[in-house]
Amino acid sequence: MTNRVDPTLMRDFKKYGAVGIEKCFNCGTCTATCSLTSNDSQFPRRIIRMAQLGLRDQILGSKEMWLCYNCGKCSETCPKQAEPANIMAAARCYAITNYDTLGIGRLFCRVPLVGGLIAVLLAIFFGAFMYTQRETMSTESLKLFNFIPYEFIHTAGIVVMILVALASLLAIFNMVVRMARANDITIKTITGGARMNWLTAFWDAVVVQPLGQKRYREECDIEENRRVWYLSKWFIHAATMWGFLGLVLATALDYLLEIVGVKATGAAVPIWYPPRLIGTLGGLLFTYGVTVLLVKRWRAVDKAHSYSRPSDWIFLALLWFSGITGFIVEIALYLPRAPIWGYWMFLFHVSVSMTLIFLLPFTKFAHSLYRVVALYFHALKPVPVIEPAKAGTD
Amino acid sequence: MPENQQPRIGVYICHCGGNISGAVQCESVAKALKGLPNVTITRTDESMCSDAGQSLIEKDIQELGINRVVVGACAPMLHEQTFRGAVTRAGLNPFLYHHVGLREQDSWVHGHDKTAATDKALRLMSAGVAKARLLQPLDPIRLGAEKHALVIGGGVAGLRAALDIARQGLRVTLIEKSPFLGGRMAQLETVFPTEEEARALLHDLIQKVTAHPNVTIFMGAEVMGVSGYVGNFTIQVKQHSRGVSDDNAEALMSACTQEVPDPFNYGLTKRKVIYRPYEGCYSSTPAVDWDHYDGRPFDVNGWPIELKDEPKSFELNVGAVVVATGFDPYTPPQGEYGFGELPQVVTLPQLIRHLALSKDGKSLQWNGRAVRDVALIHCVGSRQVDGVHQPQEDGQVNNYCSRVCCTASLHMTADLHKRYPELNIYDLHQDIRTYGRGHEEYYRHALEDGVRFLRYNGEEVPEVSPAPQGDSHPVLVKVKDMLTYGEEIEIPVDLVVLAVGFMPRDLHGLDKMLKISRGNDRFLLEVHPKLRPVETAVKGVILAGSAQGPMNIQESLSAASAAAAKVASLLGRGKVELPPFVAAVDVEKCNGTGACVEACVYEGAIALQTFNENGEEVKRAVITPANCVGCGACVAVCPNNAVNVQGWTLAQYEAMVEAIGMDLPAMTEVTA
Amino acid sequence: MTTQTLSRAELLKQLRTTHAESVKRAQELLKEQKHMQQELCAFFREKPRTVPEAAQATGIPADKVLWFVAAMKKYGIVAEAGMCGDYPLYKKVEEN
Amino acid sequence: MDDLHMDALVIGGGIAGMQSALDLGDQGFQVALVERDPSIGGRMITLSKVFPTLDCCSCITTPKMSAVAHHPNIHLYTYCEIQSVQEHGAGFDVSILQKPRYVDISKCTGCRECEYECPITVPSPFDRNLGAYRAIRVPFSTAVPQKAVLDPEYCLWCGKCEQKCPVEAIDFSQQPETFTIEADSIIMATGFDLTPVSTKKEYGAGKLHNVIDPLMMERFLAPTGPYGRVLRPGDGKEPGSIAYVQCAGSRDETLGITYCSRVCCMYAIKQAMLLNGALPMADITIYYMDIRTFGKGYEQFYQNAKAMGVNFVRGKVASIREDADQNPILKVEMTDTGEIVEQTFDLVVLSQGIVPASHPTVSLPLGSDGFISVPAPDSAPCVTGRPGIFVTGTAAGPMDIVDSIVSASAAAAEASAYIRENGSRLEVEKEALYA
Repeated sequence: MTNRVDPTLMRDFKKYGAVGIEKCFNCGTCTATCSLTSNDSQFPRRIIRMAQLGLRDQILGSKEMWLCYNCGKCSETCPKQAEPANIMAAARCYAITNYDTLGIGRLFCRVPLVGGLIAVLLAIFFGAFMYTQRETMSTESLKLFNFIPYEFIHTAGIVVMILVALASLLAIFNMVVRMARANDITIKTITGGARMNWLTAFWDAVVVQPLGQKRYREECDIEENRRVWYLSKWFIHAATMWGFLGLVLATALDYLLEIVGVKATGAAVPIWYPPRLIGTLGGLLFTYGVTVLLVKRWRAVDKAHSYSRPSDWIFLALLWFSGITGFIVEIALYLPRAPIWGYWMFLFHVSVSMTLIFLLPFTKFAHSLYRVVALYFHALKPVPVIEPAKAGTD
Repeated sequence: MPENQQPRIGVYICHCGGNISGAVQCESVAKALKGLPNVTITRTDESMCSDAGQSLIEKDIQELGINRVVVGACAPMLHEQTFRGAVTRAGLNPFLYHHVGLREQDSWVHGHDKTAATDKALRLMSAGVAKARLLQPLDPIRLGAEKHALVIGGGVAGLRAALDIARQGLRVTLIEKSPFLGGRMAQLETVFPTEEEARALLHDLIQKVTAHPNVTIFMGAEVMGVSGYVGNFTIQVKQHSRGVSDDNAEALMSACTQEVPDPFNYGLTKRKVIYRPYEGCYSSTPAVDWDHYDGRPFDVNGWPIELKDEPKSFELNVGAVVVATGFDPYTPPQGEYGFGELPQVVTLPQLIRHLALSKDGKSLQWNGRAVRDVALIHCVGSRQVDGVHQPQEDGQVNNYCSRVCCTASLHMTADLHKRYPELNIYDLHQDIRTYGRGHEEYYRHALEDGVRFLRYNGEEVPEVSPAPQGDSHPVLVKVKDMLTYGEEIEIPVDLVVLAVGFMPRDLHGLDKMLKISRGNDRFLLEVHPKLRPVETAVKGVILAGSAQGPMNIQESLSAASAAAAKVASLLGRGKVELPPFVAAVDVEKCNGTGACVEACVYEGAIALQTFNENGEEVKRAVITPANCVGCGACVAVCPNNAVNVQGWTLAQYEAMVEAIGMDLPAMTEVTA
Repeated sequence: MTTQTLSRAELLKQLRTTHAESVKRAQELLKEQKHMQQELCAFFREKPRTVPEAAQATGIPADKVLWFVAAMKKYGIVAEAGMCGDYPLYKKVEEN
Repeated sequence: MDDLHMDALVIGGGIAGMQSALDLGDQGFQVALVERDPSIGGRMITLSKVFPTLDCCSCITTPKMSAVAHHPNIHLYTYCEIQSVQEHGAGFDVSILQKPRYVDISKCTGCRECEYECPITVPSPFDRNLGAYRAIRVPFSTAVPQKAVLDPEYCLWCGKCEQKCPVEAIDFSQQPETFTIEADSIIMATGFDLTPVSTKKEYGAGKLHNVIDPLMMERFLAPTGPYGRVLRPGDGKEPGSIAYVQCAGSRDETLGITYCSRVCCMYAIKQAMLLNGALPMADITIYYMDIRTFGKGYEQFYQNAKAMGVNFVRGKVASIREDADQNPILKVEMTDTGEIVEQTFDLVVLSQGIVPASHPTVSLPLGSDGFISVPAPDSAPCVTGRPGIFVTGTAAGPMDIVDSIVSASAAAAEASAYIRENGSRLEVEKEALYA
């Protein structure tokens, strides 16, 4: 494979916020400092080098950028203060833009004003659309689903989900094709090659790493991870993610119970009722995580948070609003008298959450998809053929 | 005088900080030497040349009545003078000292065999002792010195040396081969790290030099012959005619039609054979390029005027010579990185001139095309590897680093970026060597300006070839980039710039005339990089600037000022001392055969003179010590053994040879 | 000059007072060094030993032992006596 | 005391200062050479051998020290600090503090009886504190002047030395004394310090036992070094594997030092070659970013080291930690291949760079790098921002010995021209200089 330089990429990269990329003189400190990199997947320097020379295909086909958890250690030790962690974040932004062929992702990364506007308009659209279906606002108790029928929300949600799933699949397909090309994987190597650890890789890519945050927890040897657990970097991230998943699970359970006829959506339940318990705990974790993340970015507490591009803010804002509004609704639900603002807050909550989900493949949120795919590729190894031990070794 | 007494020899063996003691058992040698006749004391020391070591010798001379001293240490070139100084301080004649080179002649070459090294040390030392027994006090040759120095070369180093010598109150003559002053510096635009205008600095310097009452300048002049010695050199100079005068210059210049490639612009442009290299040059009077002028007359207002070079020859008497002859940029052979084959390949000096000539324009133009992508290749003509690069005429490759090119290249990329911000620049290097004060800043700027750096391995140099038909760019550079894990990277470009190194200059025999030597790198050689960094082995001949090796302007200036300091120390007192190791005739033995005169190759060193001996006219050889170099040619041919080189007499040699061959009783004991 | 009028003993006493702080530090150091010298000399007198062996036997950190051994070697109290693997051996020089 | 009017005052008795003083003295000028330490010789006298000729360092330095000491025109003031420098007409009034040696140097013979007698052993900065001497001592074997000096920081004032001294040179009554020298010109040759690594926590911040600075290695390699051989300071082991970490303190913005220190590549290669001789079985690896062997004969020196088997690996060392046996472990990306390696060594040398030495009280404009500013390097490389004051050697930025010596002669040329053009001597006297 010939590698032809492309001088435009580095300039392009800077538009994704790679502020220091040109400063790098390739000393390798960042890569050697990183506790997550390995000889099978070297970063950040490899990514930086590809960007410096403009090797687009190699960047878009790399899984390395998704293995980074943005701990910021590389940026702290960089002798040229080239901000490698930030360059990695820019690379992810660049990849999100390029995997999404619809061009919406590009707006969020490159034209954040338009991106932000889209998010707001979309939320307004969802809100307005649901408002057209409104019914009554009961004042004696907060009957949210009398205000907007849950059937309607469910249907709208499902439609959004399907659209998101389609867009996500398309983007993932793009990513997989590029990754396969860059790593010389063809249908033939998959079918005719050595046996692969398909299942273990899946387990690792879905459960061990993202859910268990194993490497973030155990290997990121940074100051913050040595602090008390609830302030450690990995926990904040995990709290956000677990919280979010908890909320999704609670909603899904609620819906499931409705379908199987155990409990009607919106029926008042005690706090220990499983879906509600999961939802409340998830919401707490989620709000805590997102709030800490926002504060860190706002205060630029460390190297990893000292450069925030607008797309970071849009994503965090969507997360935070959907989390905090959910909580306010929860509070409103248990107030002795149903406040009118509870309904508005509910409407707000549903619109923001739908926007968040709807924009998943186009915003920074997409990392949750790509990271899993990349982790899968990373974990995928040929199964070693165990030969029966020969008698009498040399 | 203690010298006339029975010899009392002090023998000292230096460990040389492990250099000698690492191979030679110094203590055993000292012990064995103690038994030799006339040896009063033997000592060893970690470092004889240190103040403590020297004091030891002085003390022994004063307290033990030592009257001959032998030191076994490093090469005599390094510290013979040091010990002569110590001996003198103690009140002994400095030539009652003998130096044995135990390091270069023994420990450094026999480090692997300690027994043999010790044996050899003992033999060398006993030879030294044998010679010391026969040493006689001598007097150095004291001569008046011209308080006048010659500086050869009118570039920045020569100018600076001339100015600094003049400022020390000495007279200076500066001769420059070309008809104009300024040398290579005039061809530059700005200089790093200050970004000042090169010519502004240069003209300031020229102004100071020309205005100084102690300085005389000859342009268009070259050295044709050198004779004499420190303090009293006679230099034959030939100065070419300028060809034109201020009165007729303009008319002749406009009448001149013959054009030749302009070396000032490295052949990028043409100039007339009556020329000024650039506007504002010194001297402002144009000159005729005699090498290229075809001799045809010029038509000035209908009158044919023919110009003729009528060189003047004259002699200068100077006390010292500063060689500031500069360097040449390396010219790649046809085909190296496409040079001379692809029109898109230029050298860095050429590009500097090109940019100077094309001041305007939004984009860089080359070969009739706008340039968007440039590759800059470092180490062209430097850091060459045997078997990879084409050797020079002498069969050697330029294996040295040219020191200046890295910063000069990045200085260039800064300039390019400033003028043409859209340009894409690729820098192909082995190591970036921005070592000097403020130089690393150029590297930082280059990075921040978006210059892409690629690193090649010296044994796999980049490949420059024409791009295939239909490619976006005319030239394709391929490099195995070590920063990209050794992957082959393809760079399509419009221009390739070769950062060429420094080449030692052909001095057309000047080095031979001055009897100075060149090092392995073919640059002029100093005595010792630390002890005497700007002096040559010929006393009174001093180096300044890049004739000695690659240097930037700042370093050339320092070297030139250092040279001036040496000249000032040498000539400031108006007298010099020469070593007394010259031929001496024993008139008792001489019977005037004249064989010695025939054998002598040094003018005026030995001659037959007629004497009246008992009323009889006899011819006897007479030495003029100042002209004798002590080569010994006369000694070898004299049938009567009537000539000897003082301090190195035949008798002394015989004693040394005998001592070396002898098996001392102690020797077997020592080396067993 | 006032100092001339002082006797030698008085002068030293005065110096000890003006440098009270550093003298106290130096006295402590000297005490430690005396102890160290005693222990190490005893250890190296038995047979040639290495620095880590001495450190283990005396409980003094190895780098400190090495520093002191180097000092003792300089002043002729101990001498090198061959190697034991990668470590030089030191022995006590017996006074005549 | 000497005639206290001098043509030039040289501050710093290292190689650059000595060379400047010798060049001025040889031209007949009266020079005062002021040195802060009890002996001249500077950093250079502590080195083992010097590149690229591999001459033993004392072979070059000690004769110069001796020449300075014996020169009729050079007046040596050791163990002196500059207190202030004031313009005075065309020249300067320099106030100098003579620190008490507590030894009368006119009597002391350098016999070292006092040193043998002194009960307290103290770390010797000459050996980078890895070697030892006594509270009263001759600073090192080739010191000039070869005279004892007493360190009041460690002295017990027990008086044993005084009793032992055969020539009654010990003088407890010495007090600091201030004197003034009038000088027409000043040459700053104040030298350098190593770049500090205490802030580089990735490299152990100077706390790891077997991670040393390059000047320590110079002492180990010198025959007069603290151990007389190469041992690691943690436990006295003869190292079987040694690593050099280049740019440890240079070209690193995390330390605020962005410039290249110019000498580290060559001294690392030189030490590697010397180690190859001292410990033929040892593996030596040099981790670097760019090898900067730019001087005359340096590139060949580098190639020779490669041919000798010294291992050169491109990659900046990211971190150093130590294992249970105090063996340092380096982590680095070998950038040629991208391989990330963790390698254990017996001994690691941090190739620390050059920062300006703490200056005496001569107020001079400094460059952004902290070294004395040279406003016009391409026309007057030794001229500072203050007329009559010149700078040479590493006081004007990192420099190797060869360049320092050339620069020292150049500074002497500048100073002598300045003295002739502006000095306070009468015309007659100026002519008499050359008589």
